[in-house]
Amino acid sequence: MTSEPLLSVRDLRVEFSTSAGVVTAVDGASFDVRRGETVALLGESGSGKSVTAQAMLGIIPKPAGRVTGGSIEYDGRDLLALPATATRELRGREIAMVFQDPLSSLNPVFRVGAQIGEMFRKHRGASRKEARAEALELMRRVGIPAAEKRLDDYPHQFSGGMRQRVMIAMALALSPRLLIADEPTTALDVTVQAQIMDLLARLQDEEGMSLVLITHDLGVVADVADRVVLMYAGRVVEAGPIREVYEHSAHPYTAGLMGSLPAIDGPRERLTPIQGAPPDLLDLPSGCSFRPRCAFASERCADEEPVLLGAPGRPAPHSSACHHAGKVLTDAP
Amino acid sequence: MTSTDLDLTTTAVPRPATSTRGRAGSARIRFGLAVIIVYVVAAAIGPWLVRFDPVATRTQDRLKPPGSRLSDGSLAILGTDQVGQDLLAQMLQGARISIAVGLATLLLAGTIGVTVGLAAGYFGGWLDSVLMRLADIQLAFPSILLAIFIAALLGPSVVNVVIVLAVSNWVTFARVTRGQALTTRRREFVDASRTLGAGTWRLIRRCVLPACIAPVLVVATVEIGHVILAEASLSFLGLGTPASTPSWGVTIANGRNYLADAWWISTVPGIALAFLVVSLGVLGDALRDRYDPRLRSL
Amino acid sequence: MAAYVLRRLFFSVFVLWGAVTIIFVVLRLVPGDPAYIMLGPDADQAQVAALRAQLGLDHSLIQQYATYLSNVVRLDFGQSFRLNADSMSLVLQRVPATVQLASTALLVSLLIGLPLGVVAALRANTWIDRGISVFSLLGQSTPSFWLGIVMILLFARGLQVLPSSGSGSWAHLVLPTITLALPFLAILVRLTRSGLLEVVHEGYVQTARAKGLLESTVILSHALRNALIPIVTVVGLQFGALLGGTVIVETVFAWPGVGRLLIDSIGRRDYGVVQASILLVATIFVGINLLVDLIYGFLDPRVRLAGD
Amino acid sequence: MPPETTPLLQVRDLHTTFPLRSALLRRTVGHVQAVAGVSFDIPAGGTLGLVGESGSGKSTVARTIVGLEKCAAGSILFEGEDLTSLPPARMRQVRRQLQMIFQDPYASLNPRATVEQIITEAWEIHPDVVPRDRFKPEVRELLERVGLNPDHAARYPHQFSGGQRQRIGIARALALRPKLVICDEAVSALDVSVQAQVLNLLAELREDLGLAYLFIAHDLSVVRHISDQVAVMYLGRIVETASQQELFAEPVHPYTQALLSAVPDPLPWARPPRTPIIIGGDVPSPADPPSGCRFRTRCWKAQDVCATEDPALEPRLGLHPAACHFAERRTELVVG
Repeated sequence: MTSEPLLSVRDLRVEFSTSAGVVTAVDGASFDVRRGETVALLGESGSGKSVTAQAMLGIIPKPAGRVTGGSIEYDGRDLLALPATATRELRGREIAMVFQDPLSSLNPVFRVGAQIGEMFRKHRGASRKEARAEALELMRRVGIPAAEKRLDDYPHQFSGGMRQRVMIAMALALSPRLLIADEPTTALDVTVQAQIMDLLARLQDEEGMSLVLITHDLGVVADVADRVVLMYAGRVVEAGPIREVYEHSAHPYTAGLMGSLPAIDGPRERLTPIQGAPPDLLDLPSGCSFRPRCAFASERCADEEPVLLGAPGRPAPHSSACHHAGKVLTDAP
Repeated sequence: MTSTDLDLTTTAVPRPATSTRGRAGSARIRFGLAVIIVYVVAAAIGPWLVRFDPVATRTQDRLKPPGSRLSDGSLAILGTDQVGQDLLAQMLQGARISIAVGLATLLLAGTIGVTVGLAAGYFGGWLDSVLMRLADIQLAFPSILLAIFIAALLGPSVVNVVIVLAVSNWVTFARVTRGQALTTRRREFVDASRTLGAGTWRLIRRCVLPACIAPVLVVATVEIGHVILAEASLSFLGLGTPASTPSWGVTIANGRNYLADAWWISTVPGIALAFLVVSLGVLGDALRDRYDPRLRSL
Repeated sequence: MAAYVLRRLFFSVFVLWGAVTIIFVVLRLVPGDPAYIMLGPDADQAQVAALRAQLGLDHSLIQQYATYLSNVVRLDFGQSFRLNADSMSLVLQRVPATVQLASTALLVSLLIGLPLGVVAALRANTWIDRGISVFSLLGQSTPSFWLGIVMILLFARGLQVLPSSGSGSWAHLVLPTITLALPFLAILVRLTRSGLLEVVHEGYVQTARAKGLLESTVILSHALRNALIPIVTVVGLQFGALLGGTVIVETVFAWPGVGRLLIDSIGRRDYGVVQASILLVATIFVGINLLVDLIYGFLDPRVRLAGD
Repeated sequence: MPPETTPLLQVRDLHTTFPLRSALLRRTVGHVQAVAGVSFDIPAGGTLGLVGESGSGKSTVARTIVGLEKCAAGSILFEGEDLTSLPPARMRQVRRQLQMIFQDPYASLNPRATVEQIITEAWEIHPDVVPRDRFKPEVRELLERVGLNPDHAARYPHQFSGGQRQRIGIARALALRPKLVICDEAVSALDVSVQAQVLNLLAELREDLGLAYLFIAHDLSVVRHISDQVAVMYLGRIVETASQQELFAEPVHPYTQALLSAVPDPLPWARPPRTPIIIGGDVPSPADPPSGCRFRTRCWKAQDVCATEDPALEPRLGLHPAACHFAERRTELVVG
């Protein structure tokens, strides 16, 4: 793993116009994705994690959403400053994406072979026959049984897990250097989730690509991610190597999430949930957005928005956006 | 779990920032309502102000252009027709007929349609199959042809027009109500009421029917324009209202024979008709955008 | 696919049977003696008796229905007393003119309506979209008989560039086609616009963008194909309104088609011809809808493969 | 369980089927066995966790017990009375002691009713529970009980967050003072932080009101957290059932083992590395289940006998009941 980042998001701001007013879905998020590494982008509803992914790919739904600030540097070029044709060229070729719901993400009226093959036809100018052969090869690689027969099937004829494999095959078609997977297993059953996570990890290993896993589930990424970036109300609240962050949480939100999870083993204890409800983006509190749900909140948290700083007393890449990070670290069990 | 993330993007997209425009389509709703109120008021009190006598003929005042002075010294703002009738008076009378026919048809078609739709959508099974096949047959039969056929047999009269148009319009109400009843019946809150022990009647009254009101009102607004147009078409063909109660369609048909000498007889009522239908369309669209965007295909 | 075609064919036959039955029921439901109504007040007793015998009115209702059905199957709608010819052949003579008018109007609507709808959706909420929407609303709200008259006033009497009535040349076809096409075209524009707007937020359109496809490919290949699916059904149903519209347009422009024959026959109380015309138009409509269903099945594999 | 106490709920050989209609004439051409012979007991105050993936029939079990689906065969005994054969009037009396909390906090509340109307509907249907003049104070009490502001009774569901809505759903279920509450994926639609709040509330209510739960979920950690007994379902059948401690410590059915192995672990570093069991394929269609053992198509231990002989759900290896010919103890899956 080289330390040179492949993708570098700096102070990203994305706004959406809704019927109720303008919402800042991403509010100054910054993080890096290095070559060949797996980064988990973690957050609950309204954290802005999916919008961040859309911004990275340049597919923020227009005209409601727009990037209002910051930069997304990919391989030395700022994606936000490039002309639309240039970013379109990068999509699929360099940066690919897998979405949460494979049924709605595949076009219901085209055969899956054609949908995968379209990548080769449109980007590489391959013939119908070549594209078909490539699609078949990819379907085999992602573990779709009887791939020759299934090439001409439609998405509705596949099971949820197989559909997600088709999505992955499509994303991998042009060997991208960065794969973004937005909740790739949320719509799937546990046993199928295990298959898909296993497949993603294997493919990443083979391709040597960088992987951004967007999820709300702390457990799903623990085995595969190198680093984790936690988002809350459009901001990055904590980031660092995943084991370091999980075991030594330096932000009360991360600590709260860990305390909310029922364990699969050990003694059953009363859960220690986070108080209150996820943030209403239309009505965010002043200062730290997490303040109303936080046991550590002080006056300073209302006046001053905390910035992402190195977690006190922890090794370097671990950072937290909390005025009371030190106290959070010492108070944790 | 990411639904809020997705909601944010999907619900936000169809419209631009509405913060400057208030709630969806309120300007259009105000416009539509205003025009319709003017028509209704004109239809209600107009015939009292400008007397209309269907059997009067004044040959000396035939085919006078708009703005003419008539033999009795009155001003014919919109001119006169082939028998010397004041066109404005005739049109005010026509407005009354069009609106009355429209409302009566809607009431009849709506009652039948909502009842059938509720029964089909809520109870489902063979009842749904039978009722909806019936609706399919009705739809597979061009409604204006059915109307022409029935009207031809029944002969021209206001009541017959209402019956004919109601027969050809109930299906829309039935389909929309059925669709809504079907989706509502499957919602978890209906299941919740059932687990509390609520009976069928209570479920329909408390859960299903209230959910149908908004879409039915939207459909009614859109449909009333269609009904008024259909009434005018039938009357134009001589199959609608009789000559003694001249609706706009009758007046336009009468003017056809005098196009060379008196263009106004056919054109002016047509403009009045089109403007009313446009306003109803604007209102219907705005209501649909606000209350039920799923009905766009109507 | 075979099961699907069979299903739709079965339904078409069912609908035709329903249409025939509706005509029978309506004829019998109308108060008074059908023979008397059909012949009119000035018919003599012998004529009435003859028609009563022909219709089998002396028999039970079920027998009457059976007779009626067998007559319909043999395309026998009796003689037209007024025109002294077989009712069905009278109607068939008029079919080509109506088909010519309706198909030209359909073609014009599709060629203009679909692209306008796509443009409106792509430029949603701009002045282009608003202009197209206003045009569509006007097209849907303008009574076609009135529009026909206004166009006669303008182009035939005023500018004198086009004939006002009759048939024969392409010039004769222009005004009736525009009049007939406008409401249909307006609906098409609106359906295409809303249908496309609905699907552009679907996941697969996002996927298509994420694949790095050209925006034109995203819209015309991925989005439009799906948007067309619901449009096709509604277009099929709205085609009935277009066929109904031929009655009005043919009357206004004295176009020698089935619609005008129908109105003339109603005036002459020539009910054999009336029934034959209505059933024929209904058959054309059912045929078109069968075609639409097949297109629907072609467009949507979920429907096509459901039976397999 | 000691034999002298009658369980609150006894489900015996429950079958629920859905008709399968042909496309051509919409005739019934077959049946999908969504639930194919399920039996279990829930004692008063106890909690049974029912786990399974989609298509396992776990939600259908719940819906059949509360009467939302028709029971095709078998019996549902509530305090000894069989719900499948009771006269309607008695049924209403019995059924009200059995309430349900639904999955979707958005779809399960009538958007056109206020919180007060949602809760009092139960008392309007059963007028003997709470007299009309006591409605307001009782609603306030219930709202407080589930951790909501009682002053919000006049608000509409859309004015609440997901977690708060689920609390309203709980209040509604409690309005008839039930003895058994069925939680059908009651926390799965909630954010993790909120899910924990609702789980704690459910645990409190069980303690304070002596409620029994049938807790249905696909998340094994959640089920483990709240249940006394656990039953694992696959394609309409229970494949393994045991006490919570035993099932998670010593699962013997391959499916349970695979499920446990697939549970995402937020702290994998805290325990010795484990070899994950990843089973291939998807759950087959319940319309056409495999012969013999229903899990055999995805099972790594399957042999010929599995296709011909349906394994009975009976105690295996001297432990708890499991439906597998080749039941095997595996303790390394979870460090207990």
